[in-house]
Formats: sequence, C-alpha cells, structure tokens
Amino acid sequence: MKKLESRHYVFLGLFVVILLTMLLNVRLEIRVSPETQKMYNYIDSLPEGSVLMVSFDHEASAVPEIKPLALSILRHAFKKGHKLIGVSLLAEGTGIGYRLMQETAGEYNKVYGRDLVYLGFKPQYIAAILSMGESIPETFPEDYLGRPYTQFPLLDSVKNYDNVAGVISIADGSLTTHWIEYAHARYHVPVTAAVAAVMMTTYDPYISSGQLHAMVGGLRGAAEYEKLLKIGGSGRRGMLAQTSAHLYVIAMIIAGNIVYFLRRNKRVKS
Amino acid sequence: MDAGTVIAGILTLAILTFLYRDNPVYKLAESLLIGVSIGYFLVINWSNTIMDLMFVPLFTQGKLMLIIPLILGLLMFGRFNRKTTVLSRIPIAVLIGSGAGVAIPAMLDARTLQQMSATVTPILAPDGLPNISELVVMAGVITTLIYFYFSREHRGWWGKSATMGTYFLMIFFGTTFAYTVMSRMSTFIGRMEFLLSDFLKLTQ
Amino acid sequence: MTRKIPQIICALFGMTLFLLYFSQHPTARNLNLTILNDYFQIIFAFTLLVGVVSFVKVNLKAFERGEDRSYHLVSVIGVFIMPLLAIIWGIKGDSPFMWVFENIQVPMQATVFALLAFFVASASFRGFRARSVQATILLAAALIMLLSRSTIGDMIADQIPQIADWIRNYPSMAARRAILIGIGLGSLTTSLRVMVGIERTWLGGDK
Amino acid sequence: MLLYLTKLALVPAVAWFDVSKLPVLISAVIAVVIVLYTTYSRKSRERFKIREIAGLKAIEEAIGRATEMALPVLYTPGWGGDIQRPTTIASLNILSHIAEKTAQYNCHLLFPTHDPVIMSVAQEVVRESYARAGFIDRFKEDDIRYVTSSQFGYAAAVEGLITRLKPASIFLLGTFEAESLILAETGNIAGAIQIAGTDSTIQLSFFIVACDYTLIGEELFAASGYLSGDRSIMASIRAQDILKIIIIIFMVTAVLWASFAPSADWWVFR
Repeated sequence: MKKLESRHYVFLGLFVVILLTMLLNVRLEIRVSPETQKMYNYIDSLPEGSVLMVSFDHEASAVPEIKPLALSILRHAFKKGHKLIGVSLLAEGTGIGYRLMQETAGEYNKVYGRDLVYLGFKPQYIAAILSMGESIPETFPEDYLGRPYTQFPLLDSVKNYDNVAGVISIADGSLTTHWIEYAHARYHVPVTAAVAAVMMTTYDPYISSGQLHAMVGGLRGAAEYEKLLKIGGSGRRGMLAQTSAHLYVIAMIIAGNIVYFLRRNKRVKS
Repeated sequence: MDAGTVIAGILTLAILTFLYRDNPVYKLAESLLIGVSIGYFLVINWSNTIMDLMFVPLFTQGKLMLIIPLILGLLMFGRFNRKTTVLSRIPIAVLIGSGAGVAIPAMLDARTLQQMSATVTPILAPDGLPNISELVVMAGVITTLIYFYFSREHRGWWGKSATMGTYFLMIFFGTTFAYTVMSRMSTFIGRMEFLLSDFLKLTQ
Repeated sequence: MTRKIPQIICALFGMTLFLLYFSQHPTARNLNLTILNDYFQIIFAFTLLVGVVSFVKVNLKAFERGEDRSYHLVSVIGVFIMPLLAIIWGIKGDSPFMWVFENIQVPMQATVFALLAFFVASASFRGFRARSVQATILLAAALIMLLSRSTIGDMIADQIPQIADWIRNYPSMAARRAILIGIGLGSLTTSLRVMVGIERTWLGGDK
Repeated sequence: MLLYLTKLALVPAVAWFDVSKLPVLISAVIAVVIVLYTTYSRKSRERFKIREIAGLKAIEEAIGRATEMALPVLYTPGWGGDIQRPTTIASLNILSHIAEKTAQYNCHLLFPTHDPVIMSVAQEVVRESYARAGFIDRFKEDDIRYVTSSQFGYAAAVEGLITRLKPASIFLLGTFEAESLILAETGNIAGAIQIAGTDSTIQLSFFIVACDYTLIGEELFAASGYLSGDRSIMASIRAQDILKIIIIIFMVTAVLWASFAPSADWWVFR
C-alpha cells in the first residue's frame, strides 16, 4: 500500500464528517428565511386547481443540489391540488424533470393528462419562451412521449401564458433570466425560481426589482421549504452535514496555517 | 432495487476511488463517461441541430437561406484531408468574425459601461458627512484599475496604489472562494444522499 | 489567398454584427439571431463530427499500439452505443438511450462534480497560508465569509454576518468591478485586432 | 419561432437605429478610434515601458522545467469558452508562443479541449508554430485533441491525462467554470508548476488559491499581446491603459457631480 499523504487525511476527514452527520439523521433546527417563506406563500395562496408551468432549466450535474428543491416545490403544488405542465429548456434537464414529476405525482395519486403533463425539451430557449407566449400547442404539438397535445384534458383550456398562473424555473445557471426578460416582461406571467446556491446573488437584483416574484435556493432553501411543508426530506437531513462541512473547511484553513507556522519556526531555529 | 440504481451506485463509487489515487476502476469509469457523453452529444446535436434547426426547416418549410450554414458546416469536413484543410478557415472566419463583432459593443456595454455607472454614487450622505462605504468602493475600483495598468512600472506612489489594488483583489478572491464552498458541499452531500438512501438504503 | 479570403470574411461578418447590435429593426434582429444562433449551432454540429472522428482515431491508434487496450475500447464503444440505441429505440421518455444517460452518464458527471468538495477542502488546507500581507487578507476575507455562512457565525457575534455583508457589498464588489472593466477593455482590443487583421494567430499566424 | 417572427414583421416600420444604444455606440467609437490610433500611429508605437507580469516570466521557466524533467506540458483552455470568445483568441495567442518553445526544446505538448472548433483552430496554430520553429516533424496532430463536450466528462478526461502523464507544467488559460478547481488541484497533486488565467471572476479565486501563477482577467489579454512581440499589438495594450485613465476621470467627475447635484444622472448608460 502506498503511503498516505496529507491530502488523504484531509479527504478522509471530510468524508467521515459528512458520513457521520448524515447517518446521525439529526434535524438541525433552522430559521426559515423571508425569501423561502415568500415562495411558499405564493404557491400556497394560489386557488386550488391553478395551472403552473414548471421548467427544468438545469444540467444533469446539478441534480444533487437541485433535486431536493424541485421535489419540495412539486410536492407542495400537488398537495395544494394545482395542475402542472412540465417543460425543459436544457436538454440535460429533460429526462430528470420527467422522472421527478412522475415520482411526486405517484405520491399524491395524480393522474397524467388530468393533473400533470410533461411536454419535454425545446432547443433555443429564447425562441421557445417567446413562441409559447403565442401558442403552447404550436410550440409543443406533442408531449414528451410523443402523444398529441389535444389528447390531454388538462391542456384543453391552455393556449398560452394567459392560461397559466405562473412559471417556476428550476435552474442551476442563468436560464431564469430569460424567463424574466421574455416571459415576464413581454407576457406578464409571474416568474418564480428554485436555483442553485451559487446563482442566488445573481438573481437578487431581480427580486428587489420585483421582476422575479419569489426565489428559493440551495440545499438550505430546500431544508427551509421542507420545514414549511412539515415533511422530512433530503434538504433537512443534509443541513447538519452542510454546516459541519463548512466548519471543516474553516478547520482546514486554520490547520494549514498551524502547520505552516510550526514548520517555519522550526526552520528559523535550525 | 432496480438495475439502474445499482449501476449508478457502482459507478458513483468508482469515480470516488480517484480520491485515493488513480486506479483501473476509476480509469474504466472515466473512459466510459467520456465515450458515452460524446455519443450523447452526437445524438443530441443530430436531433436538435442538424434535424430540427436545419434539415426540417430547409426541406419541409423551404427555408432556402439555410443552405448557407449547411455549406459552411460542410466546409469543416475539409479538415479530414490535409490538402483541403484550408477550406475550414472559411466557417472559422465566420465564427471568429461574428464573435468579435458582437463582443466589441456587448462587452463594452455589459462589462465596462454598466460597471462604470454602477460605481457612481454620491460620496456625501444627505447629512453632509462623507459616505465611507462609497469612498471605499471608489478607492477599490481606482486602485485595482491602476494595478491593471500595464504601460508604467509599479514604482513610487503609483506602485503603492497598485499594491492597494491587490489588497482589494484578495478580499474579492477570499469572498468568492468562501461563497462557492457552500454549493460545492451541497453537491457532495447530494451524492452521499443517493449512496446512503437510494443505493445502500441506510437512511430514510 | 488562403489567408486573405478568410480574413475578409472575418472582417465582413465582424462589421455586420457590430452594426446589427445597434438596431432594433425586426429584419436586423432576425439576422442577428440567425447568425448567432442557427449558423453557430449548425457549424458546431458539423465540427463535432470532425472532433469525434479525431477522438476515435486517437483511441484506435492507442488500441493498436496495445496501450491500455480495454480503456480505449470502452471509450470507443461508448461513442457508438449511444447513436445505435437512439437509432433503434429513439430518444424519448423511457428509451434505452435515456436509460444509459440517466443511469451511467448523469451519476458519473454528478460524482466528478462532487469531487470538488474534497478539492475545496485540500485547497483550503494548502492554499490559505499567511505568507504575505496579500495572503493574509485573502485568508481573513475567506474566514469571515465562511463563518457568516454557517450557523456558527451568528452564535459568536451578531456583527459577523453584518461585517461579511459589508465586505461583500463594498470592497469585494469594488475589485470585481475593476476586473470586469478590465476584461471589457481586453476583449474590446482583442476583438478589434481580429477584425482589422493584426491578429492572425487563428489562421496559424504568418510571421 | 416563426410565429414570433411574423408578429415582429407586422410591427410597422421600426426605426433601424435603436436610440437607447446611442451611448454604447459613442463609447465604442471613441474606444475604437483610440485603439486604432495607438496601433497605427508611429509616434505612439515608439518605446514605452511595460510593467512585468509575474505569470509571464514564469512561462519560460515552466517550459524549461518540463524539458529538463523530460515530461510533457499540458495546456487546456477550459470548458466555458468557445472560439467566438475574445478570451479564447487571447489564449490561442499564448498557445502559439508556448508551442514555438516546446518545438524548439522538443518537449511534448498536449492540448485537450471540449470544443471541436477550438481543436481545429488550435491544430492550425500549433502546426504553424512548429513550422516557424523549424521542427514541423515534431508536430503530432493527435496531441491537440477533442475529449468530450460534457463539462465533467472533460474534467475527468483532463484529470486522467494529468494523473497519468504527470506533466511538469500545466497551463490553464481561457474561460473556466466549476471544473477549474478539479483541474488545478489534480495538477497540484501531480506536482506540476501551474500557470492559470481566466476571465471568469468566480473561478479566479480557485486559481489564486491552487496555482503557482494566475493571470487575472485583463492580464490574460495583455499577456497574449506581450508574447506576440508585435509592436502594433503591444501598442493596443497602451490603448487599454489610455481608456482606463478616461474611465477613472469619468468616474471621479461623476461621483463628485452626484455628490453635489443629486438629481443628475448623465452617467447612466441606459
């Protein structure tokens, strides 16, 4: 066996910290931020049976962070009896979105075609967003599995954004911007977002200007949302691990400096 | 447990073994990832671009203008032979030329002008006292720009200002580093969640 | 000739797109979108084939040389299996193509991404040593931000999140602005040099 | 898409020039005039001192080290860029210089990329550099290779190359996204000397922490100019500096103006 180097200990330490904190299954008490509360209130206050469009605008690699968020939102919407139309503006998010919607629909005994429809992917996001503003059936003549649009009772009354209560963009990058700048600015449909933590600062200006109605972000956002829904979920389970990982990084920075100063002193003495 | 989860779980572990060191299991997983992802992109490009964006509108809707990008695309095939390789310079010239043409106004606007205007805020608070935070911003932007000044050696007061600029740069780097840590940890926690609950069924 | 013609095309397209940027006329917007979107994507799609052929060639050559045969074989099989699955069963919904994507490609990509957590930890251990004034500032900024982002921060002192917010909104943002202004200028001159033809490296240069 | 375009076409004669972009046009013209003047005027091309860029001096050293150790040099432009991006062009300029050196020293140069177009151009650039150095026989097209367009597939591929070939020097110059730290840390573990440079502000912090030298934003563009050794290209760096002075004067004036005349807003470009 090859000799272990210092980085191996650093890696091992992080692994152990996260493994233990996740196995412990402790729910860290967290405060719900006003942002998350606003998102929750928005979905909660829509009249039952509202049609929401959920857009999966993320890549496959972001799934670990995005999934808990998406699940919370989908669960909330189904629980409130809303009807969902799924789309995707990034090819990689398409299959994932379909699976997530199927999975949550199953939990709440929702029927495909009546309570949810998944339209799938459309390339060229700006053109797709604009063209749905004119006509959704012409943009998506078929659903994800290739069945005609007219076949589904849910879609009977859905022609364009006028028949949709809002758009929820689930994103790991800047695609939400296009929903804001095209769907909201031009067709005045309320846009909300569930995003990766890194993107939150990017969207802050849109929240303060009101162009983005509400936003929930990161694992922390998912945990807060789960708390509001009063369900257990991977977001809340992950919070202790998240905080510990942060502390671990701080500890590593400090440890690195201790090592550095010890070595330097030794060198000075000798 | 379905076969998909088992395979996904094994491959996840295979990639994680890299943290110990490079090994045959990781190498196999890596080769598979590279191969499959290239195949995936080939298919997606064929269906979303070549079919949906070009052939379908060209042949069923008669959009003849699409012949231009078709020819440009085909010229790239010139690269298959050393003698015809120069042909590929034409589509490349289109890409580079257009990119440069857009970049001049777009970069100037988004990067330079917008940032300039955003920096402008009164340095006097309504009560007539100086606004320290805004003074800091001004000092930061100017000294950092001085750091980026190339045609003068960093000596004397000029050099001191540039050094000041590097302090601001370091604050920025420290801040962004810390800010991204959270997201990176979430990603790994998400993977562990999959391993522990979907694959190994240890937590619920 | 082999350099002149691409050069002229480059300049022409550059000028056209520069001017199109300033127009809101539907015809102009349309042309803009066509070139930046359709042309770029289509040329890319064809070039992808050139890239893939080169990839397969490199791997087959290595295979012939007998270096690490199984790995190169796996890569090449991967490249061909996806189109094959797509041709036979399509790429929608529950097709085998999507199955491979979701159960092989996605989990591996996500795990490579997740390796970052470990690299962040090892970089923190090694890269934040207080060697100089600059390094110490870097270290201090990172520590304050990290503390403020974990629940521990507010336990130690209420001021930590406030200080962190101030740092992020003022000094840190000032540096970011200057970096962006600089990048804007650098991009501008580089693009201009390409358009007027002083910069010819992309043609292989001609010194 | 079609629908949207026909709708636009129906809008009666929209003006060809978008007045809201006038400030951008004026500034672009000023900037272009200054750049062209410094580039073509003989007076301004006369000698002017340029400050040192630490990362630049290190390039020579890095190639020298690889030659001594008889190990390869690895150069990769990151996953975030494409050929249309000025950053990529700047990176390819640096590549051309480095390739000339590796040709002279008979040092193995590897260039993996995620973009087939960048691969094609890089092959030309490197071939020409080898020819210029007089060692065209040392050029191997396969060393400039396309790996995969998948972000983390690309990261895994480059990570693999670094681990197995143990390059003595690694150049990470271009537009990087999340893969930046994966590559930089792997290079570090392999013990390579690393020179990085990017225009992605977030990734700069990772390079600063993990690499030996980092070209920060504009320095990357300046470096590509320096290395060319071409007087007219160097003169355009001078133009960037003149523009910086104008920007500083503009900002100081505007700030003072804003402090004493709070209702003015002539510095807002939109």
